[in-house]
Amino acid sequence: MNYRTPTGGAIDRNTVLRFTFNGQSYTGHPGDTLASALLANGVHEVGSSVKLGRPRGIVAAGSEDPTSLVQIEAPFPEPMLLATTVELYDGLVARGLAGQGRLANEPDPARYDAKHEHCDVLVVGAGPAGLVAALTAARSGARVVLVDEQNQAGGALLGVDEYLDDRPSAEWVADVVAELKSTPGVLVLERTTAFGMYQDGFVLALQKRTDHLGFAAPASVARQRVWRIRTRQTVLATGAHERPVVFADNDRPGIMLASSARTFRHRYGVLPGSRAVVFTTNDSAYCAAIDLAESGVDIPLIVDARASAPSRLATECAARGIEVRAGHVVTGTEGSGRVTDVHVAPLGSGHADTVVCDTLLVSGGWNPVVSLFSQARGKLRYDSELGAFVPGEELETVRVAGSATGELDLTACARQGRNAGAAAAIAAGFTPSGQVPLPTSDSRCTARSGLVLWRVPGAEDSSFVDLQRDATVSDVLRATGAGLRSLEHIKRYTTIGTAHDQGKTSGMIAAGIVAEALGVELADQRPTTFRPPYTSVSFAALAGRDRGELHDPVRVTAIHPWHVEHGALFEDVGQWKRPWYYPQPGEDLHAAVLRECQATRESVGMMDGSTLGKIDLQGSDAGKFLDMLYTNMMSTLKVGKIRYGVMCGVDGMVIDDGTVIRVGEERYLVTTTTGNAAKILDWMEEWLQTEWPHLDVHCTSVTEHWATIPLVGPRSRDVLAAVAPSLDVSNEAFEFMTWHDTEVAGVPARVCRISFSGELAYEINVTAWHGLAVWEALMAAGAVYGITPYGTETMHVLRAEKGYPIIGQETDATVTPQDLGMSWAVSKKKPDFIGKRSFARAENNRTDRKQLVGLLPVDPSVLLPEGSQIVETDRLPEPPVRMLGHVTSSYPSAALGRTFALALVRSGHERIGETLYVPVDDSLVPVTVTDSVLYDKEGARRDG
Amino acid sequence: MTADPTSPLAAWTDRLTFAPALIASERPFLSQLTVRVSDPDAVAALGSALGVVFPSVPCTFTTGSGPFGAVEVLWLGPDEFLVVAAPDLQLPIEDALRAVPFKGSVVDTSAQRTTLVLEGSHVRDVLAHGCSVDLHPSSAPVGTCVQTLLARTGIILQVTGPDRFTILVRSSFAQYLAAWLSDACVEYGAVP
Amino acid sequence: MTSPAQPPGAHLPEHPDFLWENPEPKASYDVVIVGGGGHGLATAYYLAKVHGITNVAVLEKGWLAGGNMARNTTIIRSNYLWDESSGIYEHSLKLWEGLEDDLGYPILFDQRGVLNLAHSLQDVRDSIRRVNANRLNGIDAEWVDPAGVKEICPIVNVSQDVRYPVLGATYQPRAGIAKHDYVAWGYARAAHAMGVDLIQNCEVTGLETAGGRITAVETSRGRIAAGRVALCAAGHSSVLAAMVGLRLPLASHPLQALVSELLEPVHPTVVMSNAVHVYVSQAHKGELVMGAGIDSYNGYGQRGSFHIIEQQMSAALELFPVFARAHLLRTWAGIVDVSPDASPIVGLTPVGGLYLNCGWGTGGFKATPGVGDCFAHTIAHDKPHQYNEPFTLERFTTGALVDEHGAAAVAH
Amino acid sequence: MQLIPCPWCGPREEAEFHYGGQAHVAYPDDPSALSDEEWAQYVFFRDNPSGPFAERWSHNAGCRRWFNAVRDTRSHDLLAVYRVGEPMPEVTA
Repeated sequence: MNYRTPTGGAIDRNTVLRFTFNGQSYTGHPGDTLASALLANGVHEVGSSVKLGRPRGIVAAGSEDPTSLVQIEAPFPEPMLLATTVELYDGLVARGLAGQGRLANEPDPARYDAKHEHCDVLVVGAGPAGLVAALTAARSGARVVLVDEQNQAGGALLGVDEYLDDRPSAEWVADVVAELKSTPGVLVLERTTAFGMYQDGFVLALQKRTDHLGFAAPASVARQRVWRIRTRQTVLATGAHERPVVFADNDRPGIMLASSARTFRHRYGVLPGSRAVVFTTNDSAYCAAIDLAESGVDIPLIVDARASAPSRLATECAARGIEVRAGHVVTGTEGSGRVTDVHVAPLGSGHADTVVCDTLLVSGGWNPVVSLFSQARGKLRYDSELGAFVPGEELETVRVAGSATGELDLTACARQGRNAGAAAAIAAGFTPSGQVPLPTSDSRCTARSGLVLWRVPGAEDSSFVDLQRDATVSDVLRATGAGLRSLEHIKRYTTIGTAHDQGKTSGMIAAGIVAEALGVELADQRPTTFRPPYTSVSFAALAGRDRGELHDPVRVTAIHPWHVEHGALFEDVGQWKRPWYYPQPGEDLHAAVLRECQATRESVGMMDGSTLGKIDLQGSDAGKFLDMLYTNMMSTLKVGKIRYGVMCGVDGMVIDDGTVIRVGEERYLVTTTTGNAAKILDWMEEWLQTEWPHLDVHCTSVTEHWATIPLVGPRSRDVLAAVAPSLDVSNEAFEFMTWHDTEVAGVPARVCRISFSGELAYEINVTAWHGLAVWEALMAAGAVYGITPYGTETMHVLRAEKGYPIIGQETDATVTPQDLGMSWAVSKKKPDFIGKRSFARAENNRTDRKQLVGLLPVDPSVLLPEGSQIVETDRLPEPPVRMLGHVTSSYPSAALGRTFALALVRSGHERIGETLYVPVDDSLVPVTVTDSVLYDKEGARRDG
Repeated sequence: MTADPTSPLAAWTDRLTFAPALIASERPFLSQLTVRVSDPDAVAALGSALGVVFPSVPCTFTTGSGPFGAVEVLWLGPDEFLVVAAPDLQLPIEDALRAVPFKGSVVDTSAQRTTLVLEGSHVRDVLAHGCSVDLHPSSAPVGTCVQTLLARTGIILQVTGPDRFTILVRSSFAQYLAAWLSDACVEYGAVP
Repeated sequence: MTSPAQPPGAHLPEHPDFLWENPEPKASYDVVIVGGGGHGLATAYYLAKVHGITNVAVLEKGWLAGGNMARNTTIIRSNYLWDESSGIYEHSLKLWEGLEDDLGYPILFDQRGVLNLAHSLQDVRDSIRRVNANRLNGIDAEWVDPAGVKEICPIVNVSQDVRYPVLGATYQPRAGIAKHDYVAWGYARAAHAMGVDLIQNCEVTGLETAGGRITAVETSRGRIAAGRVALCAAGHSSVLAAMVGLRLPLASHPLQALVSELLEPVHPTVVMSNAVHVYVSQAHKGELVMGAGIDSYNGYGQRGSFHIIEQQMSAALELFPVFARAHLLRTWAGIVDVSPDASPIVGLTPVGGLYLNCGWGTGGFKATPGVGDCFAHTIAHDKPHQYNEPFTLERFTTGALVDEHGAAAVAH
Repeated sequence: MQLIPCPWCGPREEAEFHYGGQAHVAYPDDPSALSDEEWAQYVFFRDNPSGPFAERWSHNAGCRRWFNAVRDTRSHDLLAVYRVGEPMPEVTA
């Protein structure tokens, strides 16, 4: 059967769209929603309820609908959308849901993005109040953004056939929108729902940009966009939702809100059924009844809970053959799927009549949409006449206009919009020019609030308060009976208001029913908190474009292209990609690293050290400042020299290490670990700016200005000599822990003679621009020695053989310099430095602290897994087992011809020579504790 | 044997035209010096040495011309400025600045950041996808210079013309920024 | 209508599913517990059950379990690094395993396991270190490679071609989730049944001492004398302690979480990733429950910044591409009090008879039974239980910290 | 996301800032003269009020300057910002 009216509605009747629902093929028109198209085809039953499996239909026409949950299957699976908000397109495939949606198995091909927008006045809602507010603000010259969740402006006007100022309301709307869109500085966003309101005028809105295009959606356009709107002033013209009344079996398909039926009629040219009973507590449903009757729907009866019906409207109804029964209520319904009969009885008690119908329209009054106002921390007040919470105060930057305030008269709503728009413009520093004329409506229904009626007494088990959660009046009474007294507890006990619709139509009723059950006044109750988002938002929209390669910046050095070209595998170190090792064909990690280590120890290797943090310090107090930051003395360093240093936090735990180069009398260059570069610069600035602003020191990051290339191994001197002909590389002229400015490969370079491997080594620094070319020049110059590029893994092995710790690997925020065996780097002379005082605490002076030692597996071929724990006995007792520490680093060593490890071990320094045990899988591996320096203990190799 | 320089966006040279959204171009190898100074007399003297008045208003930049040709000075903080000039002038400019006696610091940071010029009718739209600062001409007129975030990287953003911006970005983030711009421009008709 | 003298609902008949009464506070109790969240209720329960101390009031300024208990993501696990933490969290997990029977109340405790993902080589080392420590402490733990991750949770993207590939994970099979409200109600019901008074809408406004000992609490419903007072008001511990001049090493921060709509089961376990700051499970009804890192600043406002949620979503989609078209339904924030070493403070205070239980940061929910038991012991004996002995306030002076940042960086 | 008024750059989004905890906690003149308890107070113990709180922020992604703010920790509203070295202004929460 076709329920499409012959005329009317904002649909394109000349175009037919085909779609599939629950496996059946149907047609509709552009302008339809899935819901209106289903209704046009006579389909009321959409899905079934989550707990009881009862059939469920379409209750409302918009985003407040509590029941019409559907799963989109094509073009791409999307769960849990409301049929009332899905715009119809050709080829749509959908099905009704039983409360749970299904996620796609395949990746979502759509694009998503976000955009920042700034304005003076944001207006939320393009109904009469919002349109007038926006126009008033726009005419003042303010930057205005108007957002509305529908695909066209008009708000409540879209669902009625009223005339404004003697012409169709759509014309009035079109004029206002046209002026807004042609005013510079005004942005009108359709299909855009403001879903969250935060501090300082921050409003988030989701725009659905291509969903309505279905298969024709262009792939290059972001499907959905999160607008991050920052506004000075906001006008909330968010309207009101009609609410139902709860009665027995109030959940059958065919039971619909009265105003929604009217919307389906006027906006979509769809009739809800052929014979409709109307149940109301107020005047507005009369208009629905009259409209539908005029459209050919048989309306046998209006059931008005009020003691007397409005006489003028009752007369109009009588003229159309509609009976009005005042003082009556609907007490129940029948029907195996869709409603077939309703029971009508006098309010209170009395004989129930049964009326045959296929549709029951219900109106229990109006709930102003106050979600955003509440999110903005506006206080709400219970309006007993309306039976709803309304904005209870004005906020400095947030105004409310229209039916969101509880006002129901169109001209009054528009006036509120005008006032709010003007006030917002003034508050934002603009002067409204003239007054936007207020439209007058020819509506039959004078808007008056009616009787506040939450529920009709009856079968509590089938009187549904929250249709989506299948929560009934019984559930509420069970909760109050269990001793629960707060609305929050009852909400949690019954789950009312927590479903997909977040209680848009049920929340107020639930509060009313609870208050009745508890015998308290709603005016004394705090409404339950409104939390963002107002309507659901896809995860992908929130993630936006921070996906895939843009998820987090990949930081690369100037030499990176070479590493890629030469087959390096990379390690993530913070955001950096660092070469991990350079496997040759057939090599795994161990083979490659053994080769890289061997080449470096025996001839020459080099690595890209550009990621090291580098900070330039200048000023007369730079030395004094560094003396406070490092545990050792830096101010005594001579110009031209380099010193290794350790930094601690105030708690005395090691936070970083690196080298300090004295560049000039009042200038130093310090290096930090790769991961801590930003943190250490911040750390320095924090102390300088907040604690010691009197110090004359300035810090500047030069991390990326310099490319840094450690050139390592006995032949490094030869390679350097080849590329730096003007530099005297002899041991006498260029001592360990000194630096020289020179030219390398023809470009200015600073060469430091430092070593993190124990070998003769140089660190070559050139501007990042020259990094790649200098690297290639070194490769060329070193070719004769078989120069070998190596990655972080080889670097780790080489330093571990020398017992040098890696901050973050050997340390974990519980390790002091003394624990690392670095008492030599802790000044005894300095009166103070950061962390010093903490060394005197009881815990720091325990003799059984964990200390860094070497471990040699008794079987030299056994490689201990890093992270292994260490125990004292060769047999494991029952848990908990006493653990002495753990393996921090572990490698096979080409130089040692065996495996070895570094470990933090309780009383480690005293245990050197002892045998301990490392549980690995099901066995205990015996290990010998040694000094942490395992290679070239005498340091003979560093001079080459 | 002289090593040729490579700019951070060398690999993007032919790919920075995001028409019709905007045209981007790298201006590599500019001379850049970070100057830390707070004494107003010293600030004035440093400006005189370069022929440019240092910006006194936060979040602005100034331009001038002197012994080193056209020079821009960007306000980075209450005692921090970035001097930007044509390539290969960093050493003489550093010398000129050091010739002024003042308490503070001068650091050659030329390779620390690279420079991208963005022009086109959609340039504000594209930037608004990742930048929370209001770039409307009434809020950010020509001469504005802000340090802020663009998507997930820090930038220095200069408004240099009606629809023209200059972005300075840390060298290691430059490729991320280029990829991000390329992706953002797709919306406005650019072919990635 | 009821008369104003009667509390709301006083006229109602007792219901078969009765949970608890709403009595007027008495003038005096042996023990007053400040804070009617999970910890306060559990403490009252074990005081009554284990120690026979039933003249106890739990004071709650709002509604029972309406603070962090109502706002958490209900992850339960005990795979912490240090012995001290393992002790109390494993004690707690063992109690969870018998809790439904113990309380005679369904709590939907579901041991579906937890995966803690590793994304860097150092994550891998730290993870293996923790697995080994867990095993030696008698806690179930294993290291699984990316293929193993995929087997346990097929929707995790274990491709190595992503920004931060999954390099493996630790897996604790006995970990899981429970229904937070039911846990609170179960404790409340059982405590009430043993004679504990649960007093809602009763805000503590002052703490009274005499001779260095606690004597009473001042409340919005009058003075209540107390032999002992136990503070269990996570989030607000500093404010309460300040009432007796006690300063705590705590900062209260917003911690946000969110849920999706109901979805068919896709996620059989719990996945946490410190590196990309997200943790996810799918609740019994089908909603995805997710949390993020804490907001950076101190805040009592029970709201956080939305960019935290956005970042969390981009991280979540990298790990779980199938979530793209799931929808965010509701967001909220709790207030967690964070200590310098990310471990709790549970024990005695310089004020006689005043006991402190705070600083749980993001770990409070999972500890509920364990700390309830240990804290009850501490109160009953005026001496810490062995499992909370390391978690003294004095450790910040001696330096004997229990640094769990590695385990708690993201939480939970 | 809050707007935080940097004393130099003006209001910027919170994501550009780094939080620094309680303000006006001075590094002790002579840490070695402090008892363990006093030192622990400096290192670990902080005020944590529900209400106005003087705290430190750094405009990390902007001018990199540290400054102080008084913020109401209940509403998160910033009541005042002031530069390092300036006294805490009077505020009404």
